[in-house]
Amino acid sequence: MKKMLGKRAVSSFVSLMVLIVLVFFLSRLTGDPAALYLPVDASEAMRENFREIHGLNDPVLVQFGRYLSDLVQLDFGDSLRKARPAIDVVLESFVWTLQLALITMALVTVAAIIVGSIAAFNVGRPFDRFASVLSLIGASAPDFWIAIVGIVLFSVNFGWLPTSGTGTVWHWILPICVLFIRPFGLILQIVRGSMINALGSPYVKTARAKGVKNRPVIFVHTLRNAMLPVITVIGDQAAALLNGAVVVETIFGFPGVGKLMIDSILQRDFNVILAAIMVTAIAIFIMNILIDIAYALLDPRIRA
Amino acid sequence: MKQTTLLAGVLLATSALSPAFAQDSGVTIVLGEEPDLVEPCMATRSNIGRIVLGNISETLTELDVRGDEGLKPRLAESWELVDDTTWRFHLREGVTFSDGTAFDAADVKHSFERAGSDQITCEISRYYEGISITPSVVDDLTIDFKTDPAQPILPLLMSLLTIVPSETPIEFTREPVGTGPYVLSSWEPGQSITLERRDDYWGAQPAVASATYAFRSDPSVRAAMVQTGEADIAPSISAIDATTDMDRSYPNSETTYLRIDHSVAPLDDKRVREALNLGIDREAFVGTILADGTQIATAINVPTTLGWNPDTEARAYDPDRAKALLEEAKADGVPVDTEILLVGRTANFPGATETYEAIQSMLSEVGFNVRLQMVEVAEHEQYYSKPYVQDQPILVGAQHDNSRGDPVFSMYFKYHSDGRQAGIADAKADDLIERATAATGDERVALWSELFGYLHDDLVADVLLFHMVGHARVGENVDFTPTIATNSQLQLSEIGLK
Amino acid sequence: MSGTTTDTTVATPGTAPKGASGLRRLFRMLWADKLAFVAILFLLVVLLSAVVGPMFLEDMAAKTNLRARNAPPFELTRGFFYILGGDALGRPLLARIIVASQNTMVIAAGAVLGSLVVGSTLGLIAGYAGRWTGEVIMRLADVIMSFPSLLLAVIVLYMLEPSIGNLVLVLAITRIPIYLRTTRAEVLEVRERMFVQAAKVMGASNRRIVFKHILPVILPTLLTIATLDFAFVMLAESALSFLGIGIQAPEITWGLMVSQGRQYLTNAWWLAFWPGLAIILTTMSLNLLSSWMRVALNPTQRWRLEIGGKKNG
Amino acid sequence: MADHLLEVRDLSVRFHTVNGMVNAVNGISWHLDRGETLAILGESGSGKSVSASAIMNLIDMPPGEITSGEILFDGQDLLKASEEDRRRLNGKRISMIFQDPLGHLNPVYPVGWQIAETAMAHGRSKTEAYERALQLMERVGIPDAKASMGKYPHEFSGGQRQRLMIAMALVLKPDILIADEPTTALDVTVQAEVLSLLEELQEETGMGLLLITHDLGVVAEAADRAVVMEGGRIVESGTPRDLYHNAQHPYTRKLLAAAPGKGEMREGAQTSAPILEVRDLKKSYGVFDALKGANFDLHAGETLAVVGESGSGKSTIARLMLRLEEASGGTVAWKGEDILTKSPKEMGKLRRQLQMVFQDPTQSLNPHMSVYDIISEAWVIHPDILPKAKWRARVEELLEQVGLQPEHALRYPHQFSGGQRQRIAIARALALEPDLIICDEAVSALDVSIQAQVIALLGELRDRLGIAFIFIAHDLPVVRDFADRVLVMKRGEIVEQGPVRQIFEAPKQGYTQRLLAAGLDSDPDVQAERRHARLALADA
Repeated sequence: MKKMLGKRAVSSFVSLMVLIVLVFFLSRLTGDPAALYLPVDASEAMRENFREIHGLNDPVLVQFGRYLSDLVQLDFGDSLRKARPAIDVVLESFVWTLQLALITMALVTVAAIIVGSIAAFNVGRPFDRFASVLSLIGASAPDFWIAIVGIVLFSVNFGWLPTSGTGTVWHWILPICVLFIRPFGLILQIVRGSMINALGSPYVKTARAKGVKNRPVIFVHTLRNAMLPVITVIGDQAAALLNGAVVVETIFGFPGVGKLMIDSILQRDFNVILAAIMVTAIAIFIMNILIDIAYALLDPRIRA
Repeated sequence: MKQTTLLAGVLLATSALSPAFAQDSGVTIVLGEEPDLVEPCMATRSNIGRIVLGNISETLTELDVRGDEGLKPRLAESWELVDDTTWRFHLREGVTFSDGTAFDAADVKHSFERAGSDQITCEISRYYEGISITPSVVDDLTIDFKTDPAQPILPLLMSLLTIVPSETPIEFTREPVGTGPYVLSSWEPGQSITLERRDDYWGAQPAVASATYAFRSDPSVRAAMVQTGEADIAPSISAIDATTDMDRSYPNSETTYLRIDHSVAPLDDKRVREALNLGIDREAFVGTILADGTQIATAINVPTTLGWNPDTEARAYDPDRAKALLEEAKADGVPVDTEILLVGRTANFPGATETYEAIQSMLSEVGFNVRLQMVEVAEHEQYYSKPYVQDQPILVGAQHDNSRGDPVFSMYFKYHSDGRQAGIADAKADDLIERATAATGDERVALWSELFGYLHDDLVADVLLFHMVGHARVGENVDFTPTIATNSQLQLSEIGLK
Repeated sequence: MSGTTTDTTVATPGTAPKGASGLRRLFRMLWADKLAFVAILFLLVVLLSAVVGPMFLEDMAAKTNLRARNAPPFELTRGFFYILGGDALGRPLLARIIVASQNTMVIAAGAVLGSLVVGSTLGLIAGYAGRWTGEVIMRLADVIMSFPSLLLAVIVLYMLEPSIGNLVLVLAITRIPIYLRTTRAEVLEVRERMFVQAAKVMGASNRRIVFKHILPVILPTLLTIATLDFAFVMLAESALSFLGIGIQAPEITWGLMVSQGRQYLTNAWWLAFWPGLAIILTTMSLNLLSSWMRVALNPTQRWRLEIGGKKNG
Repeated sequence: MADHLLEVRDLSVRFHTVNGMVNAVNGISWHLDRGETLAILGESGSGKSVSASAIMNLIDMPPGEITSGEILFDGQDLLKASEEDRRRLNGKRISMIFQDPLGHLNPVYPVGWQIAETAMAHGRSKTEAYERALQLMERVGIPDAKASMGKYPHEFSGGQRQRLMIAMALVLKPDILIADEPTTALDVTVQAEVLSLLEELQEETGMGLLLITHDLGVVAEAADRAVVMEGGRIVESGTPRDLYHNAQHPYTRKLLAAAPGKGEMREGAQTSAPILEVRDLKKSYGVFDALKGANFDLHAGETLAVVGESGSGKSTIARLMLRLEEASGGTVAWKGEDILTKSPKEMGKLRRQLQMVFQDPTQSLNPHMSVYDIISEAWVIHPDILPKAKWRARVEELLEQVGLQPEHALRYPHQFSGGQRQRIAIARALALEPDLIICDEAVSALDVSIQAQVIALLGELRDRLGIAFIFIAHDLPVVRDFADRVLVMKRGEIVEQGPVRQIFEAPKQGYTQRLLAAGLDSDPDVQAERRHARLALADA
């Protein structure tokens, strides 16, 4: 296990480095930040001055060297636009994303497991059909569409929930609901399939031959085995959420890293882009390790 | 991670569902985009200006946007021309900054020098480009600005210079200090900015005690927030959503037009340009895709601008004439069938895409071969500013904002042959611009007026479209009337409480 | 060793040879699952409109008519194609949805096909070639997966130009890792199966083993993923349009129509609703198709469909 | 009649399958008493396990359906009892163990807990359940039982896992234990041990034992009475001795005749020089030595059997010779040339001379290819063997040669039975016209009657085509009838080799003797002798 983690760390580090190099050079091909930062009627002298201040006039390789040497001292550079350390900006918003992702995934996991297990136990019956169709519809609708309809319905028409923003627990409900839908549908299907498989496996037969009751058969014998494939999918979905839920964050004015990333991309705020990518990549890496650990906890065969 | 504790706490604490942040005489204003900085010298950026201008920071002079008083005193009580090239400003006495220091001429000098410094990139310095301006302190409350060449509109320019204390370092600040009636009290990045009323403000105490700014990029969410009482003012919402009696429309000083690069055929032919103008049914847009109240433009500046020419008349929709002109040009060997690229910017204004689609459709109708391409802001900039892409004739749809009252801020950039977005290179236009810039009084008015007429009627410089209107949604608890300046500033002192 | 199967699954006697009756058999299996049958019918309609729709309706879908601006649905006074209403420029929504289906399908199919081909090829190589090659390819997948797709979209669409082809490129690249990882994992399992060993013993070349023996086994899994991905790509394209970096007018896709129509949600809901419904129905149909395929392509599950439509899923 | 502990009367069960309704069992009746062992003997598809599943309420409905009959336990009809009542019986009064104990143990829970769970499911306290679990684990002979309680199924050997299953079934001292093919996947020596254990436990508790098996040897060894099933019906019943000596039904007779190990042993005469010389062949995986230096020869047309228990390294030899894995050392000289040093290209050409038939024909035939494609693939790979025009005819010829019909060429593997599939695999090997065919447990997955047919086919091919065979098997009787020479392997080493008669009649090594003694014979009398021999060896 330790050896595997070590290997994982090394390979993730390599991937991260490649990623940084790619992003650094490719993003600099997408236009001059000066043109975006300054108003259209700014003079060439002002632009030149801007580039000079931010070191954008140096050859890209020199810029990269400078970036790397700062990076080893954990200096991620300053945001071009916000005149603050990029890492501060990123961490600030990442905290929001992290909470949003964790809460959402926790809810999704619990709900999908319960509903999926029940559906698997009632294959082909109305409950199963209903759960499948509902999750399908939810997962097929564009999320910005759901988000806006949600605001119009629940905030404007019914006045139950605040439209957007942060502040109280009520503010979290709509964004979480919108984020919930897609991973829920997906994980529900995986849980269902996996449970159906596990319910047909020989050890379930053994348990029934032992006289074990239905509930422990499902939730003790089957579920733990059925969770193994599910965990991987949960990991993938959580990773996607950690990368930021751009659409939801944009609509609900949620200060997460997804919105930060798209804004920095559109404004060519390179340091923030890079810092955001590194922070999320590391978070995803840590999450993958947690997934591996969960895997090993669930399945003794992997622990060896 | 304080949010987690908050989450737990809120379950116990929250009883009111609707968080109508109505502390006493506080207002919430929802804006489209969070400012990157709250830096006084960047106040010409609308997202910063709406928070800073007139609230945190003040300027020496101020343009009256509600009446027609023109330039009014603010931190300067009066000003005069000492000689041809020297302006003298007499400063208000007894003004203090929010950090407690007193306001004097040295602050003005520092503010001006700071804005122009090459160590930071303050946006407002662009208005002083190409003129040498030297401030010199006469006494604590008097300051001279010596300019070369003469700068007749220096007092107007001073309405853009935000004054900061002389201690302010020459780097971007996140804690602005100004003389205005409000002070920045908190900034939660990504969530809100809050201003508190100062007790020691020199002027009349505004009614609003504190203002919270929230940021939502989706216009319908902004509108919904005012509707549900989560916010009091949404200064810009989409015309589509502006259907309630809470909504006010206002001319927002933006002018949309299609910039023509005259150097590429067939757009170098005046008949072709005229056909472009005649082929668009501008009337059809008003009240449909664009809001009621949208004006058809004959100049790039709004009618309240100095020297705006009332004699130029918009070209009426005349598809037959347009077709005829094209035929004529074609007969003379002008390659009118060449594909013309129409570049529009996505989300430039509400209904932008539909507008450009309709224009494309109308131009195709009269026989142009137009391809529409909607692009994001960075790419748009590539088309809009020099050096131009020249491998095919291009029309760049753009929006220009000038609420400063004088066309000088527009004319040089858009029509002088050295202007970064100029589509023309015309000696007469260059000459008119240069002369008008140096002129004062009636002469200035006359020269601008001549230029406006020349551009529209003789050169057919571009396809002018509309003076746009904006929409604000104002909650029932506050009293606020948006003006032409609402695009760039939103003085809390103009908000009344009910 | 009567086997790991139960005594009841009697070895299938050699009936029903393949060939001409294959199609009929397929149809019977489809008929057995009514939902899947309807789904396929719907997909065929979509496909048909994608192929021939633009030919007939292109002009109608592009012609602005401000008098019919935001015309409400279910009124036939303006003609049949206004049955779903008109958009902000008064263009008939039905015609636009039909015309837009072409771009939508081209983008989704292009992206899915591209990522499927590239991803599974790389996955085959990674799974069958040596450890180092495999390792490098997997790291590449990691990099792609952590590369923000929005940044990729901006880079590609900026450096090249915003066109359908380039959008397909962007979407295809971002989906490659899915196929790559699945293919590799499957190959690692399938390459150990007996019939692969048997082919090796006969002296079959690596290429033959990969394409003749391994690929057909993992293809059903890949196709299942592809159908689901098709839906995912449509939604991703729609989200890109929403963020302003996807396909832009005057091109039309369903995603773009939803994105443009969303600002009218409160006063002309039909602008965003119909194209949204088209997306939902297509996605659902693909989902149903894929769960049907999972059964139909699996010889040990197929009987569920062949004994008649009592059960599915 | 009414006094039997368990009685099945006129039971009929049917299932929905691909081919419509299939009657799995059709009006069968049998009974079992305390302290008695009843064997249900049958081949795959005979329905032998169905009545057990019905007793344990393990038939999924649908697709299953019990159409008639009753199952009387202590006079009560189980089929009319409530689900909950039946659950209370399971594990407490009637227990069941299965073939494949690895699959039937839950992989993610410690075995101690799994054993204790039987007791806990029936209301015993946790402490009591765990105490009982520990006792039973010691009783069934799990070494270091206390520590083993916390281990997981994958950490045990196959035999130990079956012992754990038995412990799990016996926690509550049930009246009846149903054992469904309990020893099928186990090595012969382990099989004997497990059967002995069951017998001992039966004596201790006086339970009734229902033994479901396909193996006549198991019946001869363990059963008091037996019923023979074919196609869902009971065709015959009686004591093992009656059945062996006085079988009435043709099917029973066919089964008995098919039992291997009865025929003449071959007297191979080696005349020519060896075509294969294996010297010091080694394979190690890290620190584990799977093969510790094998030396043997093979002559043209000769059949060499390699026998040994699982993990003895017998399959490793085959895989190394065919370069499916790379050897760690040694040489394999084929007609004088070392195979192990050939380049991939040379090896590819050489492969047509060396073919292999695998254990599981379901796995070794590509399910996506038709029989024609499977067989003709040989010629696609080696185009010089046969011009394409002759493929069709040759495929048909080969199919006939292995006892199939020419029209089978268009079908797919899943449309055949197991024995037919193995014939296809053999035809595929023959297509290359090899000089040597390695059969890796090629008949062990087949039913006895089918097994006999396939062996007969191989023997016929050997005689007609002069192909040499290396016949890898764990089943000694099969080897006895078929091989010229035998090579006995244990833990990566060849412990003994010699002509078949020498190995079977005068084994020198203790291991070989134990192996032979552990094998089960279908004649109850012979088997009784064997048992004595086995016990004697165990005591020694």
